[in-house]
Amino acid sequence: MSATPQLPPVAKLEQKTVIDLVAKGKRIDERGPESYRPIQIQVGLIEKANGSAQVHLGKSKVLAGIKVQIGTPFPDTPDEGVLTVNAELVPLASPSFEAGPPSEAAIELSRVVDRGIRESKALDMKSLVLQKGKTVQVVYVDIYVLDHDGNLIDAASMAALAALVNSKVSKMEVKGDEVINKGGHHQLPLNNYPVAVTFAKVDRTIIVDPSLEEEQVMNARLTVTIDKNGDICAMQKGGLYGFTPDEVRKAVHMAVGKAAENRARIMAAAKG
Amino acid sequence: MSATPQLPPVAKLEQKTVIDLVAKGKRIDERGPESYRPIQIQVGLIEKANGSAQVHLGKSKVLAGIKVQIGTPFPDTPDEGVLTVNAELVPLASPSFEAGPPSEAAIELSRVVDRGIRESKALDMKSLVLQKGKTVQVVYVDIYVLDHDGNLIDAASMAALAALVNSKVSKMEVKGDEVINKGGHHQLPLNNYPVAVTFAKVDRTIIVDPSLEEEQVMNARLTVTIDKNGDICAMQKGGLYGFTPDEVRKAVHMAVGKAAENRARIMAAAKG
Amino acid sequence: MSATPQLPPVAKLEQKTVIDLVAKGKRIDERGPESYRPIQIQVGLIEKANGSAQVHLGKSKVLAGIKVQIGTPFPDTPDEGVLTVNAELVPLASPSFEAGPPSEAAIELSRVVDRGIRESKALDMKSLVLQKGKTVQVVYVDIYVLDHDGNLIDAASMAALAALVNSKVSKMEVKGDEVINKGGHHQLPLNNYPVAVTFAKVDRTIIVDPSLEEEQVMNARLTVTIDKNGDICAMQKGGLYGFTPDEVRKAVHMAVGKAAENRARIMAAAKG
Amino acid sequence: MNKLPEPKQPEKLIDDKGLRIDGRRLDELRPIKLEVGLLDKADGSAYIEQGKNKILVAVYGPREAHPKHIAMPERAVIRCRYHMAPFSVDERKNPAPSRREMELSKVIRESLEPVVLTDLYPRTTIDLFIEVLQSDGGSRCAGITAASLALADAGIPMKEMVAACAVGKIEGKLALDLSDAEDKYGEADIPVALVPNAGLVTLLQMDGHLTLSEFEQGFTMALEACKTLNAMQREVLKKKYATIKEAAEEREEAEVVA
Amino acid sequence: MNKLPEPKQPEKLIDDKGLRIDGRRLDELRPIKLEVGLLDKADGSAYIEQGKNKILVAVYGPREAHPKHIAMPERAVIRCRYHMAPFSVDERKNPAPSRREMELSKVIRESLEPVVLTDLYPRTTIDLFIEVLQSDGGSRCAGITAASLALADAGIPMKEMVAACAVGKIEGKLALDLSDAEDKYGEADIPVALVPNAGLVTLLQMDGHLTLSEFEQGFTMALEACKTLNAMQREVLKKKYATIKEAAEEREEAEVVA
Amino acid sequence: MNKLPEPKQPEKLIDDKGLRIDGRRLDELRPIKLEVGLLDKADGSAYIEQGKNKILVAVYGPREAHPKHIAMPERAVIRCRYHMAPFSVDERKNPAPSRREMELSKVIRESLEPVVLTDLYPRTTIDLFIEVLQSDGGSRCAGITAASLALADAGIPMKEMVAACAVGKIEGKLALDLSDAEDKYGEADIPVALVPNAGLVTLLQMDGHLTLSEFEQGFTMALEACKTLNAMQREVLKKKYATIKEAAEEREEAEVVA
Repeated sequence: MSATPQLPPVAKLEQKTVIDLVAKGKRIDERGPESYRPIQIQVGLIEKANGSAQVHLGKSKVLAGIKVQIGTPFPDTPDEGVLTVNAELVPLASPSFEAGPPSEAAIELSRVVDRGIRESKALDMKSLVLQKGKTVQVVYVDIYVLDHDGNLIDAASMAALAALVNSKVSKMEVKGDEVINKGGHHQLPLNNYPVAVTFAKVDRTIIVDPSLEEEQVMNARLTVTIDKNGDICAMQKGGLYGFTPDEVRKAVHMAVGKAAENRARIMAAAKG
Repeated sequence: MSATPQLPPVAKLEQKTVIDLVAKGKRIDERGPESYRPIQIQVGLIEKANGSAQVHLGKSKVLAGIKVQIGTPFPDTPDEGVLTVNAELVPLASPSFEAGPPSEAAIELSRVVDRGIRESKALDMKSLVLQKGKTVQVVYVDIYVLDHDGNLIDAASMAALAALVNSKVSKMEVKGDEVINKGGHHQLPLNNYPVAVTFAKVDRTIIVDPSLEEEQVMNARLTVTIDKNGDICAMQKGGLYGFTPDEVRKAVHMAVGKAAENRARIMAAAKG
Repeated sequence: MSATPQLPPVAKLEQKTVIDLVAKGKRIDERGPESYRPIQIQVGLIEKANGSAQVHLGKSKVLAGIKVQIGTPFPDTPDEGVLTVNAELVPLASPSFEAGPPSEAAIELSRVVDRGIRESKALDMKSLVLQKGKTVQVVYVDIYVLDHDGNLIDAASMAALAALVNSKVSKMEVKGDEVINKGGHHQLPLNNYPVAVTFAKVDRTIIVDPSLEEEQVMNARLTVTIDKNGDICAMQKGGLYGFTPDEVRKAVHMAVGKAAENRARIMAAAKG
Repeated sequence: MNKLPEPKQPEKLIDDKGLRIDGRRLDELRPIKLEVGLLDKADGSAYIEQGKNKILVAVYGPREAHPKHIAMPERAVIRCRYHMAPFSVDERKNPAPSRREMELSKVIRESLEPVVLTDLYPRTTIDLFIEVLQSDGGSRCAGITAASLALADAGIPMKEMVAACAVGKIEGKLALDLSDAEDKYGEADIPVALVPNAGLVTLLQMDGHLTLSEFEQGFTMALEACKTLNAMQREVLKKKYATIKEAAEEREEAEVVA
Repeated sequence: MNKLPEPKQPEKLIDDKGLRIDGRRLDELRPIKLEVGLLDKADGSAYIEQGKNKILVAVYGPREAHPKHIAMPERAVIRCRYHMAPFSVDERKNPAPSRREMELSKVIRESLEPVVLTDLYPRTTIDLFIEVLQSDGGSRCAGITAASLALADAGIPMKEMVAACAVGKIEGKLALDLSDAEDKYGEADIPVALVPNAGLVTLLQMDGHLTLSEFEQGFTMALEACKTLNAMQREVLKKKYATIKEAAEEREEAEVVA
Repeated sequence: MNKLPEPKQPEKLIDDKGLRIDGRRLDELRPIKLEVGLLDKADGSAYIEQGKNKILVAVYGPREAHPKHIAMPERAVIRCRYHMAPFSVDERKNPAPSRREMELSKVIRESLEPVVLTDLYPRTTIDLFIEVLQSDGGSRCAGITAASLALADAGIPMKEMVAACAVGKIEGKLALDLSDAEDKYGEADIPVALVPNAGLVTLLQMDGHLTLSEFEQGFTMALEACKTLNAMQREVLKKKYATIKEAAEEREEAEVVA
């Protein structure tokens, strides 16, 4: 069951400061309403993964790792590989995270990142088939949150994309009953590069890339995931209140530019 | 672990009223001790199921749905299909039901309905085999309790039987490695029509079809499942106290007639 | 998460008595520091198991049962059978055990026993293969604690070994797609006979085979598992404090003799 | 081999006359049936049929929070469970909650939170149980529409009711209220919930592919449909209270006669 | 292919002399061994062998309810776990509780509730752990018979002890106390528990096929067998107290001598 | 067929010059990198690279025990979770905790309990989260080494820091600090944790085959390595405090100037 979340007690005064600043077009960390925090992207940190990337979004830190395994296709898509996106909100990252099965926040995070990749057709699913209906590559995208200072969706979405771009997989084929290495490596075949851009509504103002302090006072959250053509491939509204239709429209338009900027950062970092 | 259940606090006065009435051969809803509440049976409500039926037993409402899937037989019965009966006591149906894995009440309910079907050999298990030892039809009978006003066993048993009678399954066969439709439909092959009849002992009186108010004051409960020949195929005693041997004998004899009446209702409704 | 355990409140006075006695080179049950409690071993009690043994170590009672089933090998060891050791701390055995999934104590117990068997290469894993990469025997060693009066590791280790020695398995082979009995039985092929010896440090004294009362006041615990050649095959330190290097060395040396004594007892009992 | 033979993909989702596989126009809602107050034990209940969707919603509460530590001192906690019956979909669904059901429970709860006057009932819970008996695309939206009615039926004070509807893209065209097959073989789906008078969008998700102008157009279609649905919701409640009033008047008359 | 070769089905369950595969007559119980007080840590314990069934029962309590919210202000809560060891059956049983074990835990608890004087120990629990070390048909009944003894051994006040026994139908004939093979290849099984002096049936289940007159006859056989088992139970307790008394007298004598 | 082609077993673990596959001598530690204070939200944190191990540790606490019943009236409860990221090993690891992770969480906690002054913080918990981002043999020891630093970084009062290192046997020879491949194809592994000044061994496990004299020799090697690691730990803290002091002095100077 999903229940109204119990937010950590934030000092009322601090809360008011955050809101008042936003109302004046300012922010507590001195950014403008439409600015991201500093973004750092590092790829290839996890040598045992088929791809990996760490994103620092301000003080938020997210690590994504790709593992490619061998498995069977789903019965209704015998000519496609399998993509699994999983997010772990490990208790190392925040006093509000608990050990145990994925919380609804972790599930929402993984599903929003998953939709971005899947719906933009970023990963060429057909190329993952080794033997139709029988043997396919299973691509695991595991998102590991290491420090939670807000806007995990954008950090995770960037880390996942950078890790995919960073990927290196042995060339394989099926011989008889076995999967064997053909020799050589290739990148996972990517056709698109989706980037999530998240907005928060604080008081009556729309800001981009909310920090944790801002998330704790926001009315609602809207993520718009934009593909390489500037089209929308996923959206997700969250939070206890709503947006006016015009706020939605404004956010969607703003997302296109922000996504392009962040995509450029990812590509630069991932290709080294 | 099974623990003495915590019953909801029923006002002592109300409790006494229910008991006193039964002691006088009357009941709080003006039925006689040997009368069922009004029974309504509707079949075919769930088009996506292979069979479905909704039973209103007084204010109790139970929906049963049949799904036929393809699977493998159990290793020790390679020449039989698989029957799985599952009951969900969803929290929508009662303030006393909770979300989560099946409670012991849900497990008992499903197992008593299962035993009636299985032990009366109602479903022809051998006819479900598509390829001996390899491919069989798996028949899921899912019981969904929608409103709990007592005597769920009888309501569920009737709903399950009506849904089986209502069933419509594509004709299938195995060709090479695949299951294909041969075209056409058939009813699941039924050889028997078991009906559960439940008695409660309130004070020292045996009544049939206890309502929730009666269940909350009953000493014990006895279900007798009767097959189409008037023979017994399953029994289950429940509750914190017991029955005298003579009370058991009386209930068993009474069950035969009640089962026949309810079976006639089911067949009429299911065949439409 | 592993948490500092909440020990049952042992009367301070009683605690002091246990410690004072050990400090004087004595023990509450009148043993010497280097003596085991009386050991009784009975094999073959569970006819339905492929092997079984019950060990009484003082008032501690542990039952081990072997089941041999058919399964598939792990992909990375296609030419080996499978060994699974599992320990259940059922709530029947102690007021401190709870029903539910295995506690960390149960997991540690099973893993220490497992390591003794596996690392000493006691069980000939290759001989369990019926068809390389496809069909192997899976040996389950299930440890059932019936009465917990301390030092479960040694009792479980002895019971597991005695049950393996007591084992009797049908001779099998694979014909076509089926496993069939060739007729006759054999013992599981054993190449080694590991025995665990556990020490506790109470105050500053090392004692062997701690009883429950001693475990409740001990600083730390050290298990040394010795193989038939007097070599070490497994070790495990437990408890909230530590050992000096010299205490460790002393325990390791003492373990060799104790293991030999207990191994002789097991072999005598198991071979009958 | 653990699957039934699949139903075939329809050859076309839109025919030459611009009609969809179920005969609807692109901007047409499926037939909708709304009922309230069907369940005996729940404090409030509602039922919706929208196309082949059949969804039952129960509300329990405001009631004492259990376990106690989930209570909030200054407001009621809203809890929501979106759950699918095993027989509600083509392939039997395991009754344990899936990740999808957990996500939908969250976004549905969030779509309703803004209208419920939770501060009237501190330390309590208001529990919403949405049982999808049959699913046919758009079940989260239909669930929200019905849940608002169930809350009203339970007498939970609300600012107004929330209505929800999805718009999608099939064969390159925007289409209202996608059915299962349209969702499966279509190109995009945007579920939207609207609080009509406040003009607040409280559910908004999307998956697939949409240009900005397609989104703009589709979003507007969805908002209009939400308003239509909201009118239906109000109609149902009006009818209910009329019935109650009638019954009361008849009772009064009867008393006068007596 | 994940199964051992199956043991063969016996050709006949009843031979020409009317004897069963283990040589018993139709109305004969299997050999029974009862012991009490074997466990050190439990407050009470008992052990039963009935045929190849080997079942150990421990009782803990009355003890403080934990967690507290399960306590009842006016009576003790009885908790019961029927559990099978992984090696107790032909094919290894997963140690996690199965649906069957959960149902049996419930009906066993309900069979014992009526005799325990729970109102003497409000706010406590009395916990019963039934561990089936080897199972051979009729383990729920043997478990009840042993559990009553364990309760007595723990000094829990009871009105009297409950005894249980099953009767079944094999090859068309009623037979007492079915073994595993008889249960598997037979036609019906009726486990019954009786509170002998009160004349109360507190466990009654049945599966298979029985005419009414077969039921009537079998039910009576089972009730009689319960009475026989109850006499055995009482004998065991008598012997236990005799031993205790003897030991006490010896001690007294020794003291006098000293 | 659900596995990738396996990496090949190295032909030799020790070459003709007595060097190991990564070029180390038998008594040589892998390159080690230690950092503290990298995480923003944690009360203390540390990071270790030891060979290809990459391990991040966070400490939260002392903080209020939650749920309350786990609190102890006379001391802080230490809780510890050793957990591996799914991508940390060759074959993807399911994120649910394995039995191995549960055992390691216990022995790591027990290795640190003796040095923490838990009696200063009754009724609280001190929580240690060890996340193995990449695993390369010896991760439990590296985790302990880093955890001590994270506790220091969190300002938790300790008697001293614990350091840990494993020694193993490969191709019949004792070798310090086994890598993954050496552990897999070697003959024994002995993880050891030492409280250096107190001279207390607080972690000691072993699996494989060792004669008594091999154990004696290897154990001594491991203890020496723990002392080396402890010096590194102290160095890192010294550097941290130097940096803090410098920053403070600069601030002071700046203030003087201003």
